[in-house]
Amino acid sequence: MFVVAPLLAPEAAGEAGLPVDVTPLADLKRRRLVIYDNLQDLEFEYKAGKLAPGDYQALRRDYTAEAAQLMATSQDLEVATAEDSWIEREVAVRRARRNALPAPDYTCPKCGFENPLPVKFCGECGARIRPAKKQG
Amino acid sequence: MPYVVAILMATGAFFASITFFVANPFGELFMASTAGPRPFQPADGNGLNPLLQYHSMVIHPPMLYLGYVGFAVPFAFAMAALITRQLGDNWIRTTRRWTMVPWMFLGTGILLGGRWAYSVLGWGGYWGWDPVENASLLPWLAGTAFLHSVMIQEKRGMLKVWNVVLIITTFFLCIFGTFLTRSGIVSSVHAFAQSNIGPFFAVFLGIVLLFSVSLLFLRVEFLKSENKLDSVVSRESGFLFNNWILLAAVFAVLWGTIFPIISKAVQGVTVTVGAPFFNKVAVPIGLLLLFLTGAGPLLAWRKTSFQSLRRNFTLPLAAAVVVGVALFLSGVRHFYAWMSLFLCAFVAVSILQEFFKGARTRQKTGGENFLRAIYNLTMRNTRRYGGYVVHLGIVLLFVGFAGQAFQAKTKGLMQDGDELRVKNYVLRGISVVSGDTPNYTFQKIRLAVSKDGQPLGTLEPDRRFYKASQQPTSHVAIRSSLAEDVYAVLAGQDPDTGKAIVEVFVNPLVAWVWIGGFVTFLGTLLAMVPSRVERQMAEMRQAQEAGVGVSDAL
Amino acid sequence: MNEVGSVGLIAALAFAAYGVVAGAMGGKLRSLRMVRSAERAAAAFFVMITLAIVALEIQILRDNFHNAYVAAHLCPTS
Amino acid sequence: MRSRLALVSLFAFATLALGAGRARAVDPPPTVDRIGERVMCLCGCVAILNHCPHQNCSMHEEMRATIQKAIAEGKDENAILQLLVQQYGVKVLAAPPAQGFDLAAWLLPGLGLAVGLALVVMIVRRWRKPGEIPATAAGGHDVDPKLLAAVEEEMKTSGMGIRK
Repeated sequence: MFVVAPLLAPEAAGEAGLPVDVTPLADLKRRRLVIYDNLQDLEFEYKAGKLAPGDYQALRRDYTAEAAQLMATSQDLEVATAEDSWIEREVAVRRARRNALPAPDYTCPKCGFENPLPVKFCGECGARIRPAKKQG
Repeated sequence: MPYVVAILMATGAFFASITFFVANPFGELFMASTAGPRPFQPADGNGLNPLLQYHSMVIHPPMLYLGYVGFAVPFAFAMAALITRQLGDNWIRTTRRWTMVPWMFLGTGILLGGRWAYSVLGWGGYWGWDPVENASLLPWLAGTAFLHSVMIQEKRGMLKVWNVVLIITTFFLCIFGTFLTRSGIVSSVHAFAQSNIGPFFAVFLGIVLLFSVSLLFLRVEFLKSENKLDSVVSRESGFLFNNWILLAAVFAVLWGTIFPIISKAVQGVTVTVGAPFFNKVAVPIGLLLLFLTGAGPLLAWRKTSFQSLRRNFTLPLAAAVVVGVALFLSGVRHFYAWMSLFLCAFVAVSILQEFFKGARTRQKTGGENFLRAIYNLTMRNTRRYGGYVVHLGIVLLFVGFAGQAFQAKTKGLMQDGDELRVKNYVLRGISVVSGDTPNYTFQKIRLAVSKDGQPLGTLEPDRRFYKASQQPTSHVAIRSSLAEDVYAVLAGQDPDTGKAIVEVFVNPLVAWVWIGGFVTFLGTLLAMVPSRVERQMAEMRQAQEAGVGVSDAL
Repeated sequence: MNEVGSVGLIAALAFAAYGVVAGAMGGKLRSLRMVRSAERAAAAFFVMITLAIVALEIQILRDNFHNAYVAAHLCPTS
Repeated sequence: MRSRLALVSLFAFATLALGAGRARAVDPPPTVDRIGERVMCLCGCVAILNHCPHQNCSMHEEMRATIQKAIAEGKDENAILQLLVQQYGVKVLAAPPAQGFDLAAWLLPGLGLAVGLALVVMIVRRWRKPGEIPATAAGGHDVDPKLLAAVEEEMKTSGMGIRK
């Protein structure tokens, strides 16, 4: 009973319960945090006298550069994601607008044939057609 | 999580079916009779092997077992991460934590086993390189290698594939150890654990290996290294050397353990590979490892210039040289023991230097007093300083190991008033007592111990004869001090004179083995306390997970 | 008692087998309820194994020598 | 370069020192206890002769007597071991003899150590392959100040990194 009970319960929303840790942005951020941690250690070791000044400066520069590189990738990615989401949004807006418009009616005013596709001339009698708003 | 559960349950299913179908402990005894089998209940059992009737035996097997079983968890997490391709940060941190727990239990179990051997077997030592002892040491060594190389992955995003390999190896060796113990393919003092489950384990081992290695191959592209090595002289390469030595040790011990089987297969003769072999092979490896224990933490991450090296190595090396010369002058001529103590001094001073330098820096910047600074230093990064405490424990262990070289022993026939001399100790027989308990009969000799004429109390080794199993055993009497143990065994009775045969060992520094083990245990506990940095990472992960969850839901 | 132990073991085996399947399927189908079910199966596995161990332990403490394992390893005085 | 030299020489010193330990072994006259450490007790206890846990073990006494007798005859350690092998078979030796196939037992751990070292050296070299060092190491001098500011900002908000 104890084991089967969850199966009978309604399915919870989506995959929130299954952790995902490798989205590109999150991974970049994680790697930066690791570098900050390394920098902190480096600073401490230098203050403790474990590192020669030359080593300290070179390493510090390298770590900072690494972090900057990751930051740059991250920002590019953010821009790209922002663009993507803008495109998505735009598409969604247009799709919504299109769907909101009533579908035009291509019924031939001359012979009364209901053309199934948007056409300029009637498929049945060849008379010119101007799309009209469908009624009722 | 779902795959973690699946993998763990697969392991569970294997062991449950072995227990149920092959070695069921709920089998019943029946007696054949004319009316078919009849339930049979003997009046008395065979009794537990008398050698095992000792108090630390209550805790030693469960500890080892927790270790063996516990290594299934990191394995399951690694496999699950490979299956889901979620090979970021989460799994490696979870895995590291879950490796430390079984590593600690396994180490403690091994040490308690040594403690048992020391106080029960009566030959004056604690480690005999028995196949089953080796089997427990192997996953512990591989786990140690993993706990070190995982740091490179967390700090620098390197060695990702290698770490998975180490996890697989560790788990494999755990199952292999069980296989060695239970299948009886090698002869061992632990033969009491034998049963007919060997072939099933062989098949299971094959499946584990095939599954994990092919999975690793399928996912190799997700385990790309994030960084390159900056310099040969760096902490990274220190860890590489550490892994090299540890795995060489695993290989050497494994090779020696299974060599009798190989020899049997190749030349048809079962040779014995015992303590003399392992001592010769393992001691140099152990000393190299000890050297790295001290040298590794002195190297900086990424690259270390000669100037930095000099800053860090000068004091420990100077201290070690002083100790080395002092030892030589005081007459230590046993090379390995001398080398071991020399390196112990080097490592101990290098670790103390780390603590001291760190604390002094905190004092300067934060204005804390020294003790407070040490405390804050440790709690800010429990992993590093917990690790140093573990290293200190290892140093103490090696001090204890070195003492083995100066063991002294004598054997003599004793009776009331007889004296036995060993080193500067004199043991004088006071009385011989015999007695009877429901479980065993015993004979006991009381010995008055004195050192340089100073009385130190009495030792009462006894000999027991267990009625159920018809086996005699001896109970060792030990007078322990930090410097040396006096260890007396009542080995038997001389048939001609009727005198008691007493063997006496003086084992220098043995106490440090137990102390070192305890310090290692404490250090591991300390390393498991979440530090500030780790808490921050955990918070970030939670926030990130919540974010991912929300974006997926939208 | 031997029956209890055997039942515990076989139930544990069943739960473990179910746990493997449910876990793998739950992961594949990304079904939260199946995953929950697998986790509970793991818990049930643990309980059943514990039951079997308790059953064995009781026999050991009661010196029930009808059990082959107890007869092989125990005697009443130890 | 100097630091690498220093490390390598330290390592070489350690290895050499370890190797030197072996050469110092001198042969004192054989005793029952010394030989007892090198052979197994064959009573079924699977322990070194000196470490047999059984009391009044028949095999134990017999073997020790054999050794005692051989010592009295003035045989040296190797000859006594030979004698024991003739009497009890090769499994009496606690470590395989260093000859024939059994030599493999002794050589392989050393070989493993050497192969491991070679692998480590190879990996280090591959990692250090010139031109494959990430651009960050080389381009560390001219980092976009905007990025740097962003990095510093993030460092501050995450509570990590160098505190000024």
